[in-house]
Amino acid sequence: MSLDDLYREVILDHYRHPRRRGALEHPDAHADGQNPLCGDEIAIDLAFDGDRIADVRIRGRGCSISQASASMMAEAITGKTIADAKDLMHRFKAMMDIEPGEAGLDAARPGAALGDLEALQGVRRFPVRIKCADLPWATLAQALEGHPPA
Amino acid sequence: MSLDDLYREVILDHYRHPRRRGALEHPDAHADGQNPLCGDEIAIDLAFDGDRIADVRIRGRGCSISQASASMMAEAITGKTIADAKDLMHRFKAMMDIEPGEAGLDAARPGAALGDLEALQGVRRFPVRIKCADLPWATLAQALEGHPPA
Amino acid sequence: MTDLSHLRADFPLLQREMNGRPLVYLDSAATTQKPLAVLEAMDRFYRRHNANVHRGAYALAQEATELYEGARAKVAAFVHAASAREIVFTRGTTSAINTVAFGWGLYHLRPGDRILLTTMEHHANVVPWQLVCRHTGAELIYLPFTADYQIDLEALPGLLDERVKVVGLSGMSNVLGTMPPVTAVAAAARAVGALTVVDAAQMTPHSPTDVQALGADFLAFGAHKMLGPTGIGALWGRLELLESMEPAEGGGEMIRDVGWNESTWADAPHRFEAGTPPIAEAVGFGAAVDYLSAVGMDEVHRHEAELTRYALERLGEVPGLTVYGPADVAQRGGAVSFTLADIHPHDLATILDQQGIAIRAGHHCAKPLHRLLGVPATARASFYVYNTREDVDALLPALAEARRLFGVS
Amino acid sequence: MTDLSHLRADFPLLQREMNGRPLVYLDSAATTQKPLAVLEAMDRFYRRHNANVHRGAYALAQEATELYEGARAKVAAFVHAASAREIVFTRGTTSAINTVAFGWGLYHLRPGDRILLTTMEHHANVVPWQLVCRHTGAELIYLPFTADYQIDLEALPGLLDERVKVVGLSGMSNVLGTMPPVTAVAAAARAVGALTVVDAAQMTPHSPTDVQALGADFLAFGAHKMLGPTGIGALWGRLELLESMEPAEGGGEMIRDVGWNESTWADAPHRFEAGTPPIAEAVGFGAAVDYLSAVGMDEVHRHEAELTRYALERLGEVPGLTVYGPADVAQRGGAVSFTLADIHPHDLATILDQQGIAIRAGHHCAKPLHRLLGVPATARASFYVYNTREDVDALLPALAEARRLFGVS
Ligand SMILES: Cc1ncc(COP(=O)(O)O)c(C=O)c1O
Ligand SMILES: Cc1ncc(COP(=O)(O)O)c(C=O)c1O
Repeated sequence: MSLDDLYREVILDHYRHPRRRGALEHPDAHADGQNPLCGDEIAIDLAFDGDRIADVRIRGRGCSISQASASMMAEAITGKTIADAKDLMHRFKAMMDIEPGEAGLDAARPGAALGDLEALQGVRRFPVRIKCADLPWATLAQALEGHPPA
Repeated sequence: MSLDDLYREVILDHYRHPRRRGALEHPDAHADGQNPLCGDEIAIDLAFDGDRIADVRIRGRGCSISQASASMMAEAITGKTIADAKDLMHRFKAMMDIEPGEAGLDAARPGAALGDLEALQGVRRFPVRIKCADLPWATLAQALEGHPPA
Repeated sequence: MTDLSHLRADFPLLQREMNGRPLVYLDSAATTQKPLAVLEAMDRFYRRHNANVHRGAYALAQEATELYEGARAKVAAFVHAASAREIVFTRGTTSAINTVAFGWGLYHLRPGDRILLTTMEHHANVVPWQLVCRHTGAELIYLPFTADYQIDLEALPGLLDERVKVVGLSGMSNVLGTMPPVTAVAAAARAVGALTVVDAAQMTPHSPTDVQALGADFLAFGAHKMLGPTGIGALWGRLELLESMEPAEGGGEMIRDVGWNESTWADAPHRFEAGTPPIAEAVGFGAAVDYLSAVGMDEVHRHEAELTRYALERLGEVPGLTVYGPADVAQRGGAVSFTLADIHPHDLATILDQQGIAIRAGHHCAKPLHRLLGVPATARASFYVYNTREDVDALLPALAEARRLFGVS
Repeated sequence: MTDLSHLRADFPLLQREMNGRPLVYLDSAATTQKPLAVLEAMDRFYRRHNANVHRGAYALAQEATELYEGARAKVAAFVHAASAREIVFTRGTTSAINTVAFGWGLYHLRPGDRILLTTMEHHANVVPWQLVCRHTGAELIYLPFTADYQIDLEALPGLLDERVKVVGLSGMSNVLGTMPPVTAVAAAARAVGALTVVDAAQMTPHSPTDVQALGADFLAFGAHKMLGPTGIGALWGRLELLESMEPAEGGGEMIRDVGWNESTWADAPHRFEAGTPPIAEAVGFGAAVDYLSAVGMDEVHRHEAELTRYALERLGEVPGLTVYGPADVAQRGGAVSFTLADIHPHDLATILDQQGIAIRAGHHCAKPLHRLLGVPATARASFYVYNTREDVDALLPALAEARRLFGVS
């Protein structure tokens, strides 16, 4: 029974106690994401300090997977450079089979520290739910568009 | 082979030499009929003398069945009272299985003189074509609507 | 209790396993499964009688035309239309409502006019009207519902006046199960000169429909929610209304004559059926109403009412479970929406799916309604002729497992 | 000569007798017959995978969604679309053109703007534009054709200027068989800033379609004329155009968010697919393009060209017979329209039907064109992959019988 793999303790913890929840008064970047088919919503505020993501705030509603993924993502990218955050995004998408690439974790890469996000690997066995896990990341990609400015 | 029954000499004769063709300058009644599915067209002009159909003129384009039926109808109703023409219409429709009723001809009825129109009986074996035979009659019914005035 | 379980053998898909369990299909409000009689009717059409309709002077085309128009007559009889000419075949319920919105609304609505909808409408009965409002300057107003999920008839007189030209309401809510008193609303609408458009997507499949008795002006429904194929639905309309309407789409078959700059239209219903229609689908739709008629729509309704009563009872046993919809089975149909503690409906659906149970989770194309309910999503179990008490029973351990996984006490 | 006669065994309907004779089906321009692979794909869908798409969090719905979106990818690849997102599933060709007319035309056309069509268009590519002109004040102008039934490229520069916003033309005329140089016309249209809408109902079924090479902006085609089911067609459009367009219909599945008075739209292609789509039909459409791809579209085209050449030769032997359409097989497809002396096409069709031969008679949904041809109707024989030289040969004695019956010497 793989449901226990899907609903790991850490996922339910992030779902029930989402990290970095709220809004920034003057965000440097913002994006709204939505999965129109299930109605899940994510809003991301970012504050930059040079090329570094200094602060992250998340709002949203949805299933345990999308909300836990958002919470974990917020934790993981806070303090990272934009480049490292993008790197992490690709690592995550590779792990989830959303993008081609190595799913394994190469500790030498700066964006490799998936941390709690590894708990989302169980979602891969539930293809319908992969979009849920990806929603915060797709929203982040939107927020980071044009950052750093070319 | 029933095609010889369908394309009887008299039908082809009416098709090639349509009777009472043309227009009336001041018709007392007029109607345009069309079968939008095959494109056949009939236009009927009527002149009344009291309750009698004094003159009939027909224009139209279409298959041998619709055009022959129109020509035969024009001959058959000329000089008849409106009531007799309507009677004839019902006799015709009954013969063609378009309306319920006796298909046979009862010589005692004033509208019974189908004459050449009997030749159209062969059409009954070709259900797709019954509408063709009926088109002039449906148009006539339109032209006679409100005649005699109630 | 009515027993229709012998029907299950007619539905090949219900013999399937899902995730190692026998499939328990509880999503018929989204789409129903199809009996063999429907599949065979369509297959036979393609193997023996396929041709384009209305166009050919050859026997095969005549056969196809008779089957197509015969299906129209069957659907007309099923809803007690005055004649087959009152049935327009459309792509589905959504398309049928759009046909009214764009064929009637676009040409008759003006700034200051109002369209009255209920707050429990499916997007299919909201968005077409929003589009038409944008084009015409008319505005939408909404009839609320009461604490027991019934449309608020006391609020009706205050909203329904001469400014209202169209009243749109669902014969049964696909979320709440509510079956509003359509006849009373249609009569009130008529009294102020408004047309009533009934979204019968969830009504016609589940109980006898008599358009004469309803007193409405338009009724939209679809085949795939009543054992028929995808790709086809029907708009019933009063003939004189249909004859006065403009087509929403242009093309072949719907014309009387085509000039370079203008055209004239064929009579109803063909005026509204531009291009080659869904022919095999019509044949399948006809077979579906034959199947339902053979079961008997009263029987269908009784069966579902009993199942719904049982489901509400059993779900009532689950701690933390909230049902959204009327408690009184006499006033509701068999779509049962619920939430369970703080478990998101999507998670519930995944957990139930692992037990072979198919339920739906989400906003069910009724986002405005969910905003009123104060939840972004609900889980929904819905029933049809082939469902049994055992299907309902299967929900219980699965919901218990959800509670365990989420640590809900 | 290419020999595809082995394919006939795949088409159950072709084994039929008609009026005591083996059926000779020569009306594929109206609709084609279906191979077993297509019927089985749809039947299997209903028996194994049927569920509503995009909506369910359960495995069955996921299977249905993958089959539906997989069919979209197949159709996209078949016409060389840049991505599957450029394919909108519609009810058919007619619906696809209406989607452009009402989703683009209604919002962008103004008084003074022009739409340029050819005089050989099917009603499907005329009437939607007439409706949109009525709403917007734009006007229609027409590109004539030459004595050898080719569109008049010399007249094009005089008609195509900055006032023209849309150029609509058929990739192949369903009456004349003419295949105009779409690439050249689309380039000329682009040069003045006009969009090109290709009615490919008779093009995509009969030769390889490469929307990249064509350079047009929209392409409309339907499944039922290319071995697929009724009830479904496709609109290909450049993604940036689709993304800038408004939906022609409102409902579920096509929204991003629905408020009380306004809504926002989903991305293309779902924005244009309001309500439950024709799901099983999409699966059948996918199976049809698989079948055609396996035969090879070059092979399909070569086979039809050879058959058309042979048919034109044999029909040339019949005294009193007039063919309407280009004589040069390199510039035409396999729809051959003709008249025979003063025998009305409807009568011809009846006479041929008695010999088991199905041809079409009438205006073929091209009344303006027939007005130009000076005949109210024509008879039409049209070919597809399953037709053989023997089918053409069968025409000859039947036409002789028609001459005998009508006493044509
Ligand atoms: C050239 C052309 N365009 C459009 C159509 C319309 O196709 P449909 O009736 O499948 O919508 C047809 C088929 O009749 C056609 O031949
Ligand atoms: C109440 C209601 N109205 C309309 C619809 C739309 O039906 P369809 O998607 O078949 O067009 C549905 C089904 O989803 C429904 O439940």
